[in-house]
Amino acid sequence: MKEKIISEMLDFSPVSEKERDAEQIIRPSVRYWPEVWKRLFRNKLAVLCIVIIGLILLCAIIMPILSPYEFDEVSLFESGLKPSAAHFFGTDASGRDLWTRVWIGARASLLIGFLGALTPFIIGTMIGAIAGWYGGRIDMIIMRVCDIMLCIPSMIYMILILMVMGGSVSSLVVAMAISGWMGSARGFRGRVLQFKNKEFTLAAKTQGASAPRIIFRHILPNILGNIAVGLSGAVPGAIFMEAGMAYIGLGVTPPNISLGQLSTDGITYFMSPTKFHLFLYPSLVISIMIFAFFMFGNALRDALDPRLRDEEYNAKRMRKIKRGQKREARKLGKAAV
Amino acid sequence: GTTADKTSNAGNSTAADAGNNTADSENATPTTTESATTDTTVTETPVEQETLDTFRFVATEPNTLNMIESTSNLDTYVFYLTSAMLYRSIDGVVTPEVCDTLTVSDDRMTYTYTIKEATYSDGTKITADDFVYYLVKKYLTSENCTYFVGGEDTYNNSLETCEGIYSVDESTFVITMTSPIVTFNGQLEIYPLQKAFVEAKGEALGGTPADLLYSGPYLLTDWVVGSSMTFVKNDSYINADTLFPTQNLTLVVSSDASTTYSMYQNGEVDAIINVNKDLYELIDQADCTYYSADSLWGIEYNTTGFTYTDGDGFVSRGDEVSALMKNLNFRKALSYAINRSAVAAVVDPTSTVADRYVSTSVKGTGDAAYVDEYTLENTAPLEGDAEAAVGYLNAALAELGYSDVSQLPELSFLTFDSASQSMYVETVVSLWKSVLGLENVTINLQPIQSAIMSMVYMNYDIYLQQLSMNPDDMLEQLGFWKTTGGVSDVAGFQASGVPSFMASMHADEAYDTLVTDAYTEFDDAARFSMVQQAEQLLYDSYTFFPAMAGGGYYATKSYVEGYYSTYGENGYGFANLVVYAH
Amino acid sequence: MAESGATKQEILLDVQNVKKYFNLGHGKRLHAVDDISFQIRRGETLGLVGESGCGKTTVGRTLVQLYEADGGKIIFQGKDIVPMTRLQRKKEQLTKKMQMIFQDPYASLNPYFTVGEIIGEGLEIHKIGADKKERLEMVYELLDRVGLHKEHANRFPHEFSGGQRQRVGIARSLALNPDFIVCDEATSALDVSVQAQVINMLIDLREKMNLTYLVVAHDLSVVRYISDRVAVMYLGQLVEIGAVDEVYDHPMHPYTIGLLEAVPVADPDYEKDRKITMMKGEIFSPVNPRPGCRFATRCPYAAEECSSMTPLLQSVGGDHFVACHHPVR
Amino acid sequence: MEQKKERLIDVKDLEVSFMTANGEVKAVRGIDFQLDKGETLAIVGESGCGKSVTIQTIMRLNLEPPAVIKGGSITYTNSEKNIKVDITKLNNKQMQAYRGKEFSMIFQDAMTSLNPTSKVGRQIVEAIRKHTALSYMEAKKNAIELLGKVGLPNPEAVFSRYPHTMSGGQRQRVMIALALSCNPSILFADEPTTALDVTIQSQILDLMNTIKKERDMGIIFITHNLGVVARMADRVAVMYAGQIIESGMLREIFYQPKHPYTWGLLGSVPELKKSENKRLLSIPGTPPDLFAPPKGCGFAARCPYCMKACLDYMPGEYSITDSHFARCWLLDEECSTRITPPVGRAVNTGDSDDGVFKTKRKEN
Amino acid sequence: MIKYVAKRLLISLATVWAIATICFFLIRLLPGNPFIVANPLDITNAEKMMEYYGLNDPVWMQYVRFMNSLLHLDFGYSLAHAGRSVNEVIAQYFPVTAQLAIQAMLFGIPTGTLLGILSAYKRGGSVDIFAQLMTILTTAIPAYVLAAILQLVLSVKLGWFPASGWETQKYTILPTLCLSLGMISGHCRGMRTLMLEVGQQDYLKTAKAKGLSEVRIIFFHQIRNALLPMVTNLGLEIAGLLMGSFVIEKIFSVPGLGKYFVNSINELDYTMAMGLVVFQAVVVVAANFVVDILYVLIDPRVKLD
Ligand SMILES: Nc1ncnc2c1ncn2[C@@H]1O[C@H](COP(=O)(O)OP(=O)(O)OP(=O)(O)O)[C@@H](O)[C@H]1O
Ligand SMILES: Nc1ncnc2c1ncn2[C@@H]1O[C@H](COP(=O)(O)OP(=O)(O)OP(=O)(O)O)[C@@H](O)[C@H]1O
Ligand SMILES: [Mg+2]
Ligand SMILES: [Mg+2]
Repeated sequence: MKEKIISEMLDFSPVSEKERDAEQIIRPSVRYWPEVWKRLFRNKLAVLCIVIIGLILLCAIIMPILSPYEFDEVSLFESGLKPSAAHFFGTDASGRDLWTRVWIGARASLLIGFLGALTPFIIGTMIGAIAGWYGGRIDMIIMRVCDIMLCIPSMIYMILILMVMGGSVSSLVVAMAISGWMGSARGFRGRVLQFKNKEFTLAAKTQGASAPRIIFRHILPNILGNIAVGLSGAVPGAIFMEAGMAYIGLGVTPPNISLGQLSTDGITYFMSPTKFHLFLYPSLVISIMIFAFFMFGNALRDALDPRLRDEEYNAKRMRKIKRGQKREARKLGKAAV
Repeated sequence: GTTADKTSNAGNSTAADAGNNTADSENATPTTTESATTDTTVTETPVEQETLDTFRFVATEPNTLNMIESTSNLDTYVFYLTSAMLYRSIDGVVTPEVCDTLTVSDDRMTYTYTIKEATYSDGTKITADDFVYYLVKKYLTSENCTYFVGGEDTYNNSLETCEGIYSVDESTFVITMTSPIVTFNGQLEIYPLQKAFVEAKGEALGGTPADLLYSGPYLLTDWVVGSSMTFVKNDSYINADTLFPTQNLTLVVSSDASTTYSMYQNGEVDAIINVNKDLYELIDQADCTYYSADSLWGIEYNTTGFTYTDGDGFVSRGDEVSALMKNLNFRKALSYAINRSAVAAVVDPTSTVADRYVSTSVKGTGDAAYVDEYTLENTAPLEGDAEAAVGYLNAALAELGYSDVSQLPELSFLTFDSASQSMYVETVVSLWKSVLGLENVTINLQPIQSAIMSMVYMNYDIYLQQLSMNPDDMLEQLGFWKTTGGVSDVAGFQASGVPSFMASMHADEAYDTLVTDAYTEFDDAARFSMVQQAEQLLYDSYTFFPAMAGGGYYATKSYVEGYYSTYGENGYGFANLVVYAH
Repeated sequence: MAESGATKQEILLDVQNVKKYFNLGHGKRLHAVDDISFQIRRGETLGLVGESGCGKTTVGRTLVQLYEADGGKIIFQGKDIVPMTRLQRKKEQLTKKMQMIFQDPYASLNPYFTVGEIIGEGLEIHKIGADKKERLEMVYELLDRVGLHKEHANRFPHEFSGGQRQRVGIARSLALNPDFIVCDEATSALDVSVQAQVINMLIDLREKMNLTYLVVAHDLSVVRYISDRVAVMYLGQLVEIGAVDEVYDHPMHPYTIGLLEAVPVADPDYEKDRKITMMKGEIFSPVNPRPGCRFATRCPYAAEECSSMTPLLQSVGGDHFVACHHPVR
Repeated sequence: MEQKKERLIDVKDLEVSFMTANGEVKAVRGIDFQLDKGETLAIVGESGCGKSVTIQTIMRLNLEPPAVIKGGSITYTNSEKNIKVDITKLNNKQMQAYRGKEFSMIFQDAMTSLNPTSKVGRQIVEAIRKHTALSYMEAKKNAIELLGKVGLPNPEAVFSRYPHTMSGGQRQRVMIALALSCNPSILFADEPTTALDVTIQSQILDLMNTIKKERDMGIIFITHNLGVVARMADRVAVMYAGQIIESGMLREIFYQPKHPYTWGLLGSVPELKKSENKRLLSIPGTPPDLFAPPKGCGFAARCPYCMKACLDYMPGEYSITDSHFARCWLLDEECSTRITPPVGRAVNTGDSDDGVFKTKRKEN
Repeated sequence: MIKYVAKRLLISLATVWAIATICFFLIRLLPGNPFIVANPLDITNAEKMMEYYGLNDPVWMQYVRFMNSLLHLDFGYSLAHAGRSVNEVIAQYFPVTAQLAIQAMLFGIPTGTLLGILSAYKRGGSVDIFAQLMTILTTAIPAYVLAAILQLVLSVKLGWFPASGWETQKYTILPTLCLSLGMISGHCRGMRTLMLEVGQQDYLKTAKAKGLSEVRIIFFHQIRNALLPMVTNLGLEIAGLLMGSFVIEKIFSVPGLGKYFVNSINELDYTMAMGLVVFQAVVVVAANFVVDILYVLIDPRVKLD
């Protein structure tokens, strides 16, 4: 730019409009979600979490099939074995192979995690959408019901449903749905309200779009990010909830097993010199699982926020500059010596 | 303190006689020799050694301190501490406490008590009326009322008085029975209960320490439910200076094994009443003492072919299931398939395998236990017998016309949702699967109330039953299987509308006669042989298959002496308890 | 523009005593639009000016049925649309005939839709065009009409500049081939140079597609430039309405005068010599208003009857109406 | 020109960039301007051309990072207080003494610029006490006085009101009071009236003019509205794509604009007073992406008079008068293209040639 | 203001009534008979008790009775534990729960908030990383495992605190710590997000333009505004805490209401469960009520309506 401009270089002939397109967009087209994925996959921790979740999923699916043991197969004379080549995680008091049980349990926990997060969310979303969109009396009634149900301890729903339906994955999911829809209903209602009077919603209305179309085609994509983050937080929440219920004695009923159940059963061996593995492995797997989901949620939130990326970039840049300065200083110091 | 026992023992020869006749055999718990050794250690200990005035122990807290409403054994341990009794059993030795004399008529139907001067902690006198009041309130239940003269009338009309239980004067009262009963020796756990106090408290009775009147060795000063109970020595207690030397007791509640362990390890507590299987391997074995098995686990098969539904009353369970469960060979197949000793060891290392319906701590005619003196025949091997089991199964299949186990109808195995119960059931179901190839058994875990409800209404095919065994009364548990109250026939059941506990599985007139007659048979050998016959009948029917005796351990620190566990899983007792400085 | 011609033309929209109240709860009602009447002839552009919050947007939105009117009649092409049910309106295809251009070019385009999807949405909803491909062709044509390229159809709104976005908004409103368009501050969020682009485009389109506009704006010069007639609103009521030049050159209502005086003019010499009278005083609350002229609190000429009697629109000659007890001559 | 006033701000070749993960946004690309005491400089230009960044750089309000001052200097002089500093060299701590005291700022949206949970009076007192040693009561007295001065009725009551209870105009007055609280020598106003109604805008502009005269401050005024410029400014700088493409006295810019962008800008304003409607001049297209600014003239792609040279080389500054310069190749003496500007009017500035003015290239 | 408070109060009362009603019917739906205990010899006794307590009456009659007792604020006596009055239980054990909750809050909320502020202030710094790590650990490890670890380390190995029980102040430390860990991470995360959100606001730029120091901006402008939304969540949080954490109470043998509550439902102790539910409802509603009022008082933007 600072080069000297000499007259010979200048060509004062006019340029036609075609040659200089004023309306063109130079930057390549960016789609939101691909961009988010790209950002997500650039985050090493997120990738690690995805790998962990994938591994756990894979293990839960195939490990029980590959294992030579049935998860509920009692072997009275192999009681409480320590981990070995035959039993990777050892055996429990009845001689059942813990490795198989952990992965069978992980199946249940993952199922509870996903369904238990998704079901209340879907129900809540529907109800919240109705409340937010129609407003007025309907909204008031729904919100009041929400308030009231929020004040009732979820333990009551849980115990009630588990007692009536028996402890199984499906009853846990139902219980979670009944005790958990209020949160997402409130959240979604707020979002619908926020977007209801946005100009693009009104524009869609003037185009003749129906309420469901506006809610699900226009509003939903706008909050998909929040939803994704919320859901990725709700999955470990549901897994945890199941573990908590198991601790109270309301988990899935035997012979079925969940990680939460295994881990709460194992807690009694926390200080046991011989059966520590019964505590260690289930708790470890459940912790890793929750850790992975949780971190994934965090990473997703970061990926959804493009500001963060700039910030990280700048932080990195500043660090580099500082390092450079230090190096310079060192060099100068050496030179001085 | 031991001399005091001896004197009070000697001073009441009548009572001791009456007691010893029966109690020698029935009143068990640790043997006399054991208690003798304890005594010697105490006397040998140098007196100079400093003692502490507080004993802290982990135990389960009672449900209520309301003596009348209480239904749980857990409650009685507190009553032992807070109430005086007519007779007190210290480490297995029964000695009179408030009782001065007990005269038993020759026909063993009239019991006359005179009582000593004793007071409640508030200074009021303990009178004969207080004992009468307690007996009427507590003992005249639908089960027991028939034993007392006029008892039925009192029970049915909810009266306050009973013809057969009355006081003569302030220090004398009389019990008259309708027939002599071998298990009643006049030394029951009878406490004084002051009517005025009970009525003043109303519903609040026994809710908090203030809602209780104390006459026993300790006052309950503080009860933080779910956390702790604090006892302080009661100075107005009749034997205040002799029997219970330790000043304070603290019962610590802990429902978490590792917490309990931490506390014990830290020295926060001096003893643990029930070292359950989770704690067993953690705690120094030297500290642990075994106490005999007093709960019986067994597998109950529903052979009635009926079930109760709310709308229709008792209806048939469905031909297939009912025919299957009625098939003796099938039940035998199921029973033989179980390696009971291994399962017991796996489910609870502190337990023992059981093959009888009577507690092993019941003594026989000689020094040996009853169960060793009077054995049963043709019992299933404790290790199970896979071959025999398969044989029985095939026989059953042939009888019922099935060609393969997989064709059998779905059976449900009911129990309540405690960890051990469910583990037992899981293990057994898995064994059935591997030994018999039986895959159609589903586990039905329910909260305890619903489980019992389902059991009572016969909504099960197989049920894992846990019964507590009264070592003082071997007939009590045998009575469970008597066909009482016309409930053996379902028609009667339907007519009464009220289902009766455990009436379902066993209906055998010969058995009923044996058990009923044993109650009035005062000759030990004859009674034991009747009991043995009854047991054999019950066993052979394979309606209730004994499996495991939930015994246990208690742990005490080495510096504690005179503490022992009584029968029952969570009981506690003290014999001149001393805690040495450590 | 062609005022004289317009008078003879059919009345496209006849607004009679329309009211729109907002319930604020607790018995409070905000009279956002209170008894407004005007007519728009086919091919004509009516400008609606007034201060922020005076109810301009509410009028526009009520006309395109984003709000339900609380009273009065809106006669569109001879039919009163106020009492119609949703189904009837659907049958009348009112959404096709009446469209709206929104103020904020950023908020009015759904960021998750491509420009093609945004423009084509109405076509899709009303099932215009045989298939996707045909609709896409229509979208290309619309893009072309607003000076954008075919390639832009696959882009997302955030990739466009404000002016381009607003043109997308215009293309969307044109997609259904409407008769009547409400332009709600269509240019106020834009840069001056871009604003001119959009204004020019609106004018061209009006000519080409025989459109009728209601132009809502608070920029008086824009309104003057684009409209045939202008209506001045103050707190939910019309205070003056008439042909543009008439109203701008000979304003009669004190509020209109004040408004016109306050507008800064891009001419330093003019500004230097300009004398400005400031409007002072409290602004009247449109919540549960009392009768009387709503401008009375700020009016330099307010007399007694002004605060008790609501002035009605009265002709002050020809097409020029003023609602004032003491119009300034 | 009248008598030479004291120079407050001298910006030289200022370059500011934002470092983003997608690349560097060259928001300000080498600008020069000055501000004298008692003078109002208006900066106009398309949205995103760097107006706000420029003045926020002078106050060092941009977050650094992502903002980086890539080059140039900003010299602030105040002879009364004996200050002469290069602001770009100050750190945040040092800068705190200048903000509020020497420079203050009014933002566009007074609603979001005032702390919603703090009483407006407190917010003013806070500023006063930061820069003076006054006690709370004295500061409060000052604040109330100021609130009265900016035309808020009943200033005592206003003092303890919260921002949300006030109207937009009132809030903007509070902002002005806040900006004046420490008697700064320069006031930056970033579109202070854009969010307001014309009637309110008129009042605020009037107020600012009065205050300027009273205090003899320098004002830098950013706006889109050429009407407002005409009413407020002494000098005008027209910015485009991070550069000042034309700058001059008010009348020079309005009546003798030299840059095609300025022509477009002026030509696109619909006029309130004229009845005859001539078609508005508009500028087609969109401004360049500052991620990758063109190597030539930023305006070239949209310029109807675009020449080859415009696409290849950035035009230098061409001085038309002492105070007036523009960056356009059309002004080059070697350029033969002669264009009659579509806007402006001949005024007595010594330039007889209808705006078609040719001059020598400056070497830069 | 008075009108607002009165109206809130009325709504609160209605809410309590609605909760009590719903819970009454929900709890009655539970199958089983509360008087059957582990080893009953006589089911007729249980039946007799049902009769005695009127539990065989039509449900509406029981409901009327219940409502009547509710009006008299007398919840009666426990069915499962004779002699235990529900009111007394609440009076005795709620303070324990409250003490634990308050201690946990007093420790957890400021700590969490401070951590959140610090980690937002120096995003990516060491405090931030530590806070994030802690958040992750406390959320990923089940509470009962965490409690057991704390017990092992701080009690058995180091002997600093008693492992369990509720006697002197020393006993409260471990459960408090356990309970507050989750709170710390929750508040840390919430505060961090809010701080960053507020950090984007224009008025901080104004504050900076006034020449205020960074510390003052953060403390007087940023934190203050970030704290406000945190208050709204406080209602449910306090309420949740005040009902006690079953897990913590069980592990540390803390005699709190949480354990009581779970046990009462498990034992089908209708009167106890109902009493505790209604009490909880009152606590929740009251907490929300207080927070609502508080919010009006501290956030000038909230309009009374
Ligand atoms: N949905 C609504 N609920 C309640 N009040 C509303 C609603 N929409 C608008 N209002 C109120 O109605 C009045 C008129 O609003 P409107 O948006 O029509 O004004 P406007 O003239 O378009 O203003 P602007 O120039 O700011 O766009 C305002 O006081 C506004 O606060
Ligand atoms: N924090 C930032 N990060 C990246 N780019 C930024 C940042 N702030 C401003 N910019 C870019 O700097 C350029 C100039 O912005 P600036 O805010 O100065 O424009 P402006 O002239 O004030 O526009 P407007 O009239 O809309 O206020 C814009 O292209 C903008 O995208
Ligand atoms: Mg509007
Ligand atoms: Mg700006």
